[in-house]
Amino acid sequence: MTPHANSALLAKLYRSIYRIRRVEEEIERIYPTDKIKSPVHLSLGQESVAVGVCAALHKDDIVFATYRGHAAYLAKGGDLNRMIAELYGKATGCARGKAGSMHLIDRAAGFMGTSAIVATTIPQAVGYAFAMRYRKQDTVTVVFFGDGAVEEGAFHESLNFAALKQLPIIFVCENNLYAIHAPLRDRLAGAGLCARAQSYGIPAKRIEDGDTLALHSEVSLAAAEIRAGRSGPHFIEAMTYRYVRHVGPGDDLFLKYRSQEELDAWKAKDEVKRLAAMLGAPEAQRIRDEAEKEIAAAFDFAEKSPFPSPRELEENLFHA
Amino acid sequence: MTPHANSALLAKLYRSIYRIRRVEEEIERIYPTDKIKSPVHLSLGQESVAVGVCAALHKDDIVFATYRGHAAYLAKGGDLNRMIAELYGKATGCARGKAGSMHLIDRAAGFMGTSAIVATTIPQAVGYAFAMRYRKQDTVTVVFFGDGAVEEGAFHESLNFAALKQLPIIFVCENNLYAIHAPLRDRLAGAGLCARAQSYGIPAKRIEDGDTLALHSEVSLAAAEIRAGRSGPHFIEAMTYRYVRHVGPGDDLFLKYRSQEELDAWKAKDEVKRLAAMLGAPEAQRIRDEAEKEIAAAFDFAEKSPFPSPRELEENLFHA
Amino acid sequence: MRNAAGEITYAQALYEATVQEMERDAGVFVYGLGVDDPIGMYGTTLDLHKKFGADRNFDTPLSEDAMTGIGIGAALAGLRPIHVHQRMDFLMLCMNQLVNIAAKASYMYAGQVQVPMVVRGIIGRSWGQGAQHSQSLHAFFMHVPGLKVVAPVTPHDAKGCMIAAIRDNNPVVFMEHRMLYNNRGFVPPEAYEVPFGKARVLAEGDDLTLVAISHMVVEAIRARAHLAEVGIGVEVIDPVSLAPLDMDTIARSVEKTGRLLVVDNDWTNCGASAEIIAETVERFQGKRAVRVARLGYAPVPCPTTKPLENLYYQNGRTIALKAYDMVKGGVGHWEPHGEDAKEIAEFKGPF
Amino acid sequence: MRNAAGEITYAQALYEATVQEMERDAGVFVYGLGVDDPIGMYGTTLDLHKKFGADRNFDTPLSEDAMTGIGIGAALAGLRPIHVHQRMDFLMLCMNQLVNIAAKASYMYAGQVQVPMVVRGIIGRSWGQGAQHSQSLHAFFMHVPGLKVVAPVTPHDAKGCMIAAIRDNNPVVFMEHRMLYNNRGFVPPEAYEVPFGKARVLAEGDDLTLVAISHMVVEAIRARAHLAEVGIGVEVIDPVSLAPLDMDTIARSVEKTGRLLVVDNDWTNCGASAEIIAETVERFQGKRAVRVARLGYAPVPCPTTKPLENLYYQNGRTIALKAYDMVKGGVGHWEPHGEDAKEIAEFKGPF
Ligand SMILES: Cc1ncc(C[n+]2csc(CCOP(=O)(O)OP(=O)(O)O)c2C)c(N)n1
Ligand SMILES: Cc1ncc(C[n+]2csc(CCOP(=O)(O)OP(=O)(O)O)c2C)c(N)n1
Ligand SMILES: [Mg+2]
Ligand SMILES: [Mg+2]
Repeated sequence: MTPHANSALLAKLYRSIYRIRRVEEEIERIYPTDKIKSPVHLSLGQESVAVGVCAALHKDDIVFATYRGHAAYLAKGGDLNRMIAELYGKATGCARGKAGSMHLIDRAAGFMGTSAIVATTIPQAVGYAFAMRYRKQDTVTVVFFGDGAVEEGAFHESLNFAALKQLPIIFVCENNLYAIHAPLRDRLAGAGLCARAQSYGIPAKRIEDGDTLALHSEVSLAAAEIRAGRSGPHFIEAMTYRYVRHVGPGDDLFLKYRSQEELDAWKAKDEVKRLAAMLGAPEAQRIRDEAEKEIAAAFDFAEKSPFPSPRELEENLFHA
Repeated sequence: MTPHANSALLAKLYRSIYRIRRVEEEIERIYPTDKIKSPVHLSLGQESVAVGVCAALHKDDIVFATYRGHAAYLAKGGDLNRMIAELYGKATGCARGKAGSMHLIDRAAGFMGTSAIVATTIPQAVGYAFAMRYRKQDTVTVVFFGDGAVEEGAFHESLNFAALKQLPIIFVCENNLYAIHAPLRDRLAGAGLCARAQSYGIPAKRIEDGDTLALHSEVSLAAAEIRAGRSGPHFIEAMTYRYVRHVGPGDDLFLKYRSQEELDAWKAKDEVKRLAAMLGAPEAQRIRDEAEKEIAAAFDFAEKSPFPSPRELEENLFHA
Repeated sequence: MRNAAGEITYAQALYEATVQEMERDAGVFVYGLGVDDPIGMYGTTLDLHKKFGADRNFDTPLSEDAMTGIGIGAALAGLRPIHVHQRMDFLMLCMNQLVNIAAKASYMYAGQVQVPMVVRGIIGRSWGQGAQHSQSLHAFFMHVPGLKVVAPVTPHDAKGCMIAAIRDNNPVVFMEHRMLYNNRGFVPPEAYEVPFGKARVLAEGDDLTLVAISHMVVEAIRARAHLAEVGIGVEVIDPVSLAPLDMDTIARSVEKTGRLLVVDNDWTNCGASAEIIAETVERFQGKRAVRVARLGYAPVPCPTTKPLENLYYQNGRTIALKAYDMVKGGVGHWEPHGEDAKEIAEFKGPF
Repeated sequence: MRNAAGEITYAQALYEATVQEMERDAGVFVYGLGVDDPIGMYGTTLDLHKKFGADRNFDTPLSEDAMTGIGIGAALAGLRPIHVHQRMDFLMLCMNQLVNIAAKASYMYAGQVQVPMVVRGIIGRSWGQGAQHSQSLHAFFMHVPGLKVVAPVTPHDAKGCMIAAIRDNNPVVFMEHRMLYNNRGFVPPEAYEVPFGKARVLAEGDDLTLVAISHMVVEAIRARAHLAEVGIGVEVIDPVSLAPLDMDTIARSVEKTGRLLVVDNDWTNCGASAEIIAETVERFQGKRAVRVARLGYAPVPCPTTKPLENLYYQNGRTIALKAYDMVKGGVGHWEPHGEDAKEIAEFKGPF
């Protein structure tokens, strides 16, 4: 536990993490109704990574993420109504229903999008960071990706370039130990993820147990160094765990690629509960009540919104 | 200088390196006649890497290389007549004139080919090594590539897989300090090439000064370990230097991307001269005389060979 | 697996072909993301590692580019790799090895090497697969000499093409549409090859030749039923293999009908439908006036929301309407009714 | 640079366009392997880093895949990257980012983002470039909605298209043929745009419409001269932009000539030539009988040896013979004589 955690920060983090947890749970609940006609890759269990990291960023910092992007979108300040509407395929969605859960975006919040092809947003984030440096801005780009993305060549090419040019970017690897059903040890040779980044001279740090506060303070430090022009890229390996299946809601222990014990051990250190306990009951309850209202309203908004009209099919291919 | 170098080995190495040096020089000499209608990426200055490595291999070991592949082809035992004929575009060429200098092959010699797209033979070599392990052979695959190839994602993906499966392969990076005109320091962040390989848990060693004997003994050891089933992949960074332009014959100092001093320093430690000196005059002269005859005959063979017939244009696309 | 009629599903047919070839030839192995996981690629590779050992059915890192090259290298060494991709879209990471190496190795080395490799790509559709999980892109592979491309539609052809692909000494891109996996059909239990370059006339008719690719064959058959109600006879052709492409069978049919409609499971621009139309008119010009048309994906990326996704794809009705127009010369109005595709609307995974 | 007639080379035209746009817009930058080296990409990017700083013209690691994504990211941030590739063949490493991201971002995000990026690809030819250094592959980019594709042939169009490409708010694949670099032509010194989607009628004629792509335009003009000797009038059309494609201009010409020959600098199967033929016949069917044909690379990888390389490509004579056949209906024999291409035989680098 970080000693510097003050209560305002705690409240902010709890608000963020509770909201995401409950949004994901609501999606799970609604999913069997088929109103969400889209694959959803839920962040249940992994919320703390996005929460800890994004709470340390400024509004005009930029985030890129993956198909498992609900948490990062919300943590960075993405509009909740438009996210749920997007899942429902509605015209009020953040991409007017054209993109679904796997491709969220909210430019106003600095959330620049996600991709369903593993590792593809990593170079884009590096390019965005390049543009920041080009324009001499003191903003930072953060890119979230899974442990599987590290196996793609694009990861290496991106890190090499970011390090060469000392770009303002923080690479955040959400290491949830699996790529779909494949454990990391079957996919990755050598000394681990941080060693990869270090071979490019990029400072790398592993944060255990999905520790929200540790992530927050690590990213705060890294971002401050970057903004001050004292460092180039940073790499963070955030240990975390997915509670439900790779895609879609519900348990997958019956597939036997992971164990009940492993899951239980991670649930025992659940960050939503931990932050609630640190914050104290009355404040936490107030935050929960607020969130519940907002979430209910968002699903209601989505339900009541119209579908896009047929003429939208061929719109937006090109910009004038 | 390695203490174990015996005179038979020295003679073998000198025969190999002198022959390659002279073949490259002859290509340089002939080139302005336009008989070779093909880009040639000469190995002049870099011969010792192929020579030291290949001399440590068995005939049924397999080598993959790059467009700068004359030295590796010859060092592994590739047919000289068919190589020169290939450069001349003749039907007696090792690929019947269809492939040119950039794509040499000699299956009988275990030389499995090269590619003009940087880094592309690296995964193929890993796949070949996979097949050796699959069949429980005690052979080894070697893949040569330049320092530039390390920047391609395919390099990383290949090393990761080779290390994961502990495949019988030796990665030999010919670090000639440049990719065309770009110095390595402008392209590669971090602690150097060996660190890259080590991050996959692959033992890596850098050999300075193009030292033929050191390369020979290093590869001998690595190959023995692999054959004995005691190790997976090895990585060797062979420091070397290109005497002439990236492509085509002749000097390129006027382009000013590298200096006369740098070139002179490398020429001062030329391995062809060094091995000759170690071997002693009479033996060296005998080897030179033999090589000259063979080379003259090869160019003669190429000159006299016919071009492929027009009907070959559409042959060999598919195998029945 | 088989029911009383000797039927199995498309997915089971792929599994059966793979097992039989792995039993026959110790050099055949299957690899790719997820092939040895508890889902086993929709059952098509389920537990093959238990049957044949972990060397012959193994998961890989997420490294499509190198893993393609590794398959090529293994094939150069004489093995017979089958590389499986959960989506065709991921093949965009493999283009360098497929286009620059696999397609060229035999020719470039004057036949001294061969690359007997099968690249299985699954086409996603429905349930919000969206822009990056629904592409087919077979036009790319057809464009490049040195690759073979097949897109079997029936369980029978799935098995026979898979066996032929594995035995083929050249790189074969093997396209599977996820919406076909649960279709059942009679499949002989023994091993057999469906030869490449032979199209199938699935149904005869005199008024219009309807060539359909991959899953669009299912919709073409629906369209034929619609059109039968108004007395229009449609000949439905499934090319089965796209490279080589059996233009003779298509031309023979067009000779009879004088009309050719090609429906692709892909965009039309520089697509398979352009190729088939161009080749057909080159053959018939000066001999016979033929009417031709193409249908395919809407010329945009695939949207996720259902109302737009429905418009993005062709279906029995849109095909029937186009065919009606071609036969009636644009005169008259008609609204086909009856059953629409159910498998699309009902699909809910696995993904 | 300019001679008395105001002429500069194709390479100089590209350089001039780039400099003018870099001066106009501080967001324009040029990157790619070798762009700041002493050769400066055949002079097209020579010393731009000295003029505009190292941020705006820089070499990269050999990392085509990520460097494409990095360009996309910079474009998403509002910059205007120009990514240069010494060979189109290397674009096979960029397909994932180009096809799955660049082409789709605007649509997928309902127009909220744009990717104003230029991808310059140079087509290699001659002097044993061989299988992996001679491909064009524009059919791939034409196939995928969301990309623009241009292939200017004259110095004038090279400059105007480059300026238009840089100003375009969408990803543009910009194809340059190495054999055009030394061609000279009049180029206005000021900045101007050549609009995409407008084909050029380079020469008029009544007997046959000859559409040629990229360097094949040069050969088409040679073919026209051959055919003029036997009284056959050829209308030569350069589409300039391949996506969007100006089918109206082509159709107008075919309306007049009744014959269409498309010569591509690529394979024909699912190629630009298939598309142009298919679209043309779809338009004319029932209205007018037209004769059509396609020519392109031989359907194999490019061999290096000169005698086979010569057969691999189309040239003024092979095009003229095909056109002659189409006009004369295959009757009679003719052997075109006269000058052949010299730039090919004489080319000796730089590579
Ligand atoms: C390039 C690519 N290859 C394969 C897939 C299929 N796929 C989707 S998610 C996934 C696992 C990714 O694991 P990881 O990066 O650890 O992220 P996680 O899902 O665990 O958050 C795979 C293999 C894909 N989408 N893209
Ligand atoms: C994928 C790819 N990108 C770019 C090129 C162009 N190119 C040819 S050789 C070369 C430099 C390679 O340098 P290195 O790997 O160090 O080998 P060297 O030529 O020094 O032996 C480049 C960039 C290419 N052939 N392939
Ligand atoms: Mg993971
Ligand atoms: Mg080098």
